[in-house]
Amino acid sequence: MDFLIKTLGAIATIIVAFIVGMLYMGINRKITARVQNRVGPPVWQNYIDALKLVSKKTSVHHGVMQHLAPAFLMISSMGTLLFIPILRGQSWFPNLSYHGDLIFILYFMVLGSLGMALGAGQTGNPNAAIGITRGLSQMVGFEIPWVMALVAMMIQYHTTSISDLMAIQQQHGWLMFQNPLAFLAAILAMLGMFRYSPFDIVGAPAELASGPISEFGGKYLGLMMSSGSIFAFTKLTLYVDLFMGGASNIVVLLIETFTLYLIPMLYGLVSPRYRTEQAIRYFWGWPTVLGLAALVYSVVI
Amino acid sequence: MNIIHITLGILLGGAILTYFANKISGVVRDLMFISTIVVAAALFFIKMTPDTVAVFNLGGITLSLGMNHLGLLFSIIILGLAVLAGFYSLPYMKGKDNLGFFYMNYLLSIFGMMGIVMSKDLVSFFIFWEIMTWSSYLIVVYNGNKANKIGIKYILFSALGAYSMLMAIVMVYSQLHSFSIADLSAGFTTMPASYQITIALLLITGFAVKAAMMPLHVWAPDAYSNAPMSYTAMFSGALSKMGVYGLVIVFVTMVSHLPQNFWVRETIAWLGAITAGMATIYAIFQDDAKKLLAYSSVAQLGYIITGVAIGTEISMIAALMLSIVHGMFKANFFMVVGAVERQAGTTDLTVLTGLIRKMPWTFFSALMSAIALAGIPPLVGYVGKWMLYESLISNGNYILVIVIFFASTAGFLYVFKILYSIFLGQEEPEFENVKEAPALMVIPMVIIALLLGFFGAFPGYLLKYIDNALVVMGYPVSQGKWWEMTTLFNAWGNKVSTDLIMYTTITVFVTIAIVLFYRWKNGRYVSTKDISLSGEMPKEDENYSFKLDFYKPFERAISPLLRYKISKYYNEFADGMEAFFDWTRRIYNGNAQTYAIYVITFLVILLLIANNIFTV
Amino acid sequence: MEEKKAQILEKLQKVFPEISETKNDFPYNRVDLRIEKNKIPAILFYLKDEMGYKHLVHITCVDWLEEGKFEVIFIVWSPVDKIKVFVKTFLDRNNPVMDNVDMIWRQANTYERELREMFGIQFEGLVAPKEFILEDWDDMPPMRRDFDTEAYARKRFFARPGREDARDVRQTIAERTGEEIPDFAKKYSR
Amino acid sequence: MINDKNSQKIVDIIQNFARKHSLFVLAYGTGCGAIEIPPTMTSRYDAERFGIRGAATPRQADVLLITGYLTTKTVKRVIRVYEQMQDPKYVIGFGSCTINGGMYWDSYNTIKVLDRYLPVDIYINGCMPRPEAVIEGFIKLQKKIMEGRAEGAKHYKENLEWYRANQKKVLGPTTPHIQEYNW
Repeated sequence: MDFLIKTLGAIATIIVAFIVGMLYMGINRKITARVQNRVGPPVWQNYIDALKLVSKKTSVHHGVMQHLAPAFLMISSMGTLLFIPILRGQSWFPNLSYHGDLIFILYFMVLGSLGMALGAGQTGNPNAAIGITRGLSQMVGFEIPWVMALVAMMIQYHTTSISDLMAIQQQHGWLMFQNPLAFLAAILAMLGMFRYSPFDIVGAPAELASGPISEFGGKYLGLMMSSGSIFAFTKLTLYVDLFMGGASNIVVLLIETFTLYLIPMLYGLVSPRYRTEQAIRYFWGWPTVLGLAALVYSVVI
Repeated sequence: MNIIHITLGILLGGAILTYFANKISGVVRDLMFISTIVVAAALFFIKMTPDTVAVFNLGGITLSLGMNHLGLLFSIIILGLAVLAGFYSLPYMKGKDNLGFFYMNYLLSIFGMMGIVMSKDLVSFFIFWEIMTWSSYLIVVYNGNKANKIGIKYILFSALGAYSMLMAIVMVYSQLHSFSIADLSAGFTTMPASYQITIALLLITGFAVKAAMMPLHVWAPDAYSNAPMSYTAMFSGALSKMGVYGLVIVFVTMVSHLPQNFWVRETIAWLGAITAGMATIYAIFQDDAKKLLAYSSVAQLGYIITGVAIGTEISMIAALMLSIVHGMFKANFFMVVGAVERQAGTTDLTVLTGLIRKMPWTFFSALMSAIALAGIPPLVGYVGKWMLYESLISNGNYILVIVIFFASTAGFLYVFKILYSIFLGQEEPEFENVKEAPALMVIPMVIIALLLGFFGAFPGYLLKYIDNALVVMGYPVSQGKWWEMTTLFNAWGNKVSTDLIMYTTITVFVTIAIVLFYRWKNGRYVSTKDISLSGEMPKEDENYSFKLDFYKPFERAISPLLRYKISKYYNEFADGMEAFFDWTRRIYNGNAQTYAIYVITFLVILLLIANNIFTV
Repeated sequence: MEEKKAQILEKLQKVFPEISETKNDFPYNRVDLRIEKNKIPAILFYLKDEMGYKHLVHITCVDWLEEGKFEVIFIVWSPVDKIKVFVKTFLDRNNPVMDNVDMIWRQANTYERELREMFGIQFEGLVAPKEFILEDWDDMPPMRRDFDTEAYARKRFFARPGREDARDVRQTIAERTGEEIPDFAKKYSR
Repeated sequence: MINDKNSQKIVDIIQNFARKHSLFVLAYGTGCGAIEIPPTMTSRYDAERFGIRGAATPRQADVLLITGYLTTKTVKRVIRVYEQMQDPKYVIGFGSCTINGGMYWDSYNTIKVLDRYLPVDIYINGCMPRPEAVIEGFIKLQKKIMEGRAEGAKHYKENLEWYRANQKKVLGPTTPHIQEYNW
């Protein structure tokens, strides 16, 4: 019985993440349109897109790795979601959040990228491989400030568990005020994580014909879109858990995640695209300095 | 006559017999070789108990051997890999010249390694160390003239290590009048402080050569990539671990007693981390699969060295865990590259392409090794890395953890590069007729790949042995404190449940795979030539796989770092030495009168010095 | 400007007495000269190396169908003089062969490929892929004036019914303006 | 089980609704029509409010937009791109050149009638059609999709020999670049 309830809870979590993530992407498109003085698509446009892609009558693949690439992607989006706490101090959606810690999640988030990279590599499309190499290079870039921010938090409160960090923030106040430098470094790293402008070098449609996904169509693309939206929600929830003390109910969670989501979105709206080495150097510049300062701050305090 | 005699006897006898069996026929030699390994390993694992002791008397020198849990841990790596790589070796080496010699050295190096982990005194340790070094040197130069220079580099560095080790042994004897390792660890604190630090540093130098620590790693990439791959699996997987074994002993018995102000731990830990970082960066830009993996080995050994040098309980667990796991996945990776070399004829990453449909099982094992190498859950590679991070963070090495993390993340780059270049990309007519490797080569690889998954869910089966080894070294029992069968704990009591991770991964993967296969009939396989590239279609002789300048943007981003390459300094040093010796040659100008002047000068100087010395 | 143009022609005529016809009374910076075809590489070399005409603007061709000749025109330009020199030569229409000049300017290769494909002029020693713009072309080179493009289009492509009354645009203009179209132009206008 | 026509119909309606409101357009920029696409997509006319958005590769696209005359050299690529698209897929012919050749009616290297080579769902006439006309064409296509009449791909599959023969006639007897269309 307990197992059944937990399974249902996990499925509910994933469904909520899917719905919310898709909605955020739709709002993103709408806001982008308004900024460009357009009417823009309705906010539910992404659901329609996903439904259409999944109901395509045919879809071709170039081999088993490409066929399974969405499954790999889903491991890191759904799996990570299950291992982080969604709401604080409630029996809702606890999932597996006591069975993994921050360092584990850091690595678990990468599995999907690797599977996706291999799937895209198998298509034989040179654009896909170029996009992958850009994406991996960029990942090396933004992981440095991101890890620095996380390590700063871990050593400030002597825990690597997300649930513990949330509980501690209940007593001491939000970490984004307790260690603002770490929060800034993490936010700058988040710009790279979301891959909006100016860091959309992976799928740059103008140069690479949408990069890694250029050979994915139909159900593959639909599943990858869904995975992307779940992953977006996962990352936002992780940020809320880490820096805003988690949310006590779903409405607060939505408000907080959306506020965070506005940052990469609005930054992207007014930015052109970096070259890859510029992006890497960007992350190894001020974000890394901020991360180092955060480390020093948390050691000193 | 106990199991130690028997194991070593079988290995040594088997080595000699294999050499002579080569004169009879190839089949006999192969049978002799593989039965030696299998029988030795089987007897060892069935009969060995951790407190067996044996004594050899060789013409006045007494060699005392024994087994403990630490040795047992390393013998598992050695013999386990030896069996798998041995079977792999048979089809891989088929048809090459001089195989009796190769197999003899192969067995001798196993013999040497087994001797090292069983040595209880420094003399036997040194003897077996030299046996291991020389047999591996002979295999490195096995591939012929091209390998000679590489072999010289290897043997020069090994000699450097051996001399410093020998010097340390002499110093130990001069102080303690005993070669025994037990006496050394007991009497180390009684030595003068200058002796302590010198001995420790000399021994660390000796072992760091084998463990390929920067700046002593220069031999490793060439030597690893030039030996036959069936041996490199052992070379990188097991033989380099002998350096780790030595470092573990040094750090546990000696460095922990040194005064804090020597910074030995910190220096070595930093050297290990820098090794990891720099070797990873070099690995990213290699265009040869063997070279790439060789640099990757150096990088992985860097993590292990860091873990050993930090020396807390959990970091030691992490280092030993990483040793075992690195032995598994790197041996597997070298076997994969060997299989590709045998079937496709090259290991050049710019030439190879699209082998996944030709060699699916090889790809499977390469994929599993890659995930383990990158330290991604749910495979076992991440258990060691997780513990290493936890130990570094809880121990206060914050900058170190960033460096290690950078190396680990940058590791994804070369992992993707090697997998993509060999197995993915567009198929090439040149590799049309490539077949899957023979079963004897595939089965060991798949076994290791499956083991990586199994231990990922149940790391306790490995940690149990590590725990026993740590207890021998004087650490408290770690089971229940740091780990349980399927759970890992860190210093602050946070945990990771490996089995749940594995189950979640499998559940999600299988669910989505079912969704994908449910609509299977609307999917269709198309060849890799059928790509959407502005409506253009590659012709038969055109291949659009992305090969050259693979990580050019990354290279541009880190170009300031790449300017410094250690081998450049060694080369400059070598050039300088050559010039120096060229100059000294002029002293011997062949004129008898000049020699006479030299002799007289020398005698005068000697007299002056002797006068001073003996009058004081 | 005018003196400069005259000087250029004078100088060239001194070196190349084979120059048969010159013209420099254009109101802008243009000088024309005509020379026999086997002197073309020599005069182009001379223009480039001695007189500073280092820029090849274009190589083009005029089909003089009635005379049975192709006229190949090389246009070169000097950044110092700011004058374009048109070097013209006639080829026999039945045997259009001349020397390759892409060792003087590498970009000549492209123009020569185009002329080869569109007019069928053969440049001796031209190393270039067979096809330039057309793929799998099996008819007469299409820019020759005796190539009937409408007939070819009717033969090769489907035509949607309803355009049978489509006429040559020049005919319409001629009717509107009362202009007379010569017979040869009618015949070969397409 | 309600595995009858009715239930099938409901699924169809849902799917058609999704297809109608989510058209990923692969604009094959031939001829002068390519310049009409940017104003259609961007602020002034904003085709995205109808769910029309650009796709970078044929694998992701639903609509192939042929924006003007097609030379024989291009038509080879267009056929290939069309066959790389995933079913269901639609073709929009754009401008009079695709309808009857337009001003290139006697050219030796442009095709005159697009629907002989590819199944065209909607023609938009004009030389060139303005963005309003383009959007009007898209809305017509959406109507057709909702009514289930936009079955160009099915038509192509059923009459493949006829299309192939036409294509071969214009591309020459050897057309090595065309893959077999066998799904």
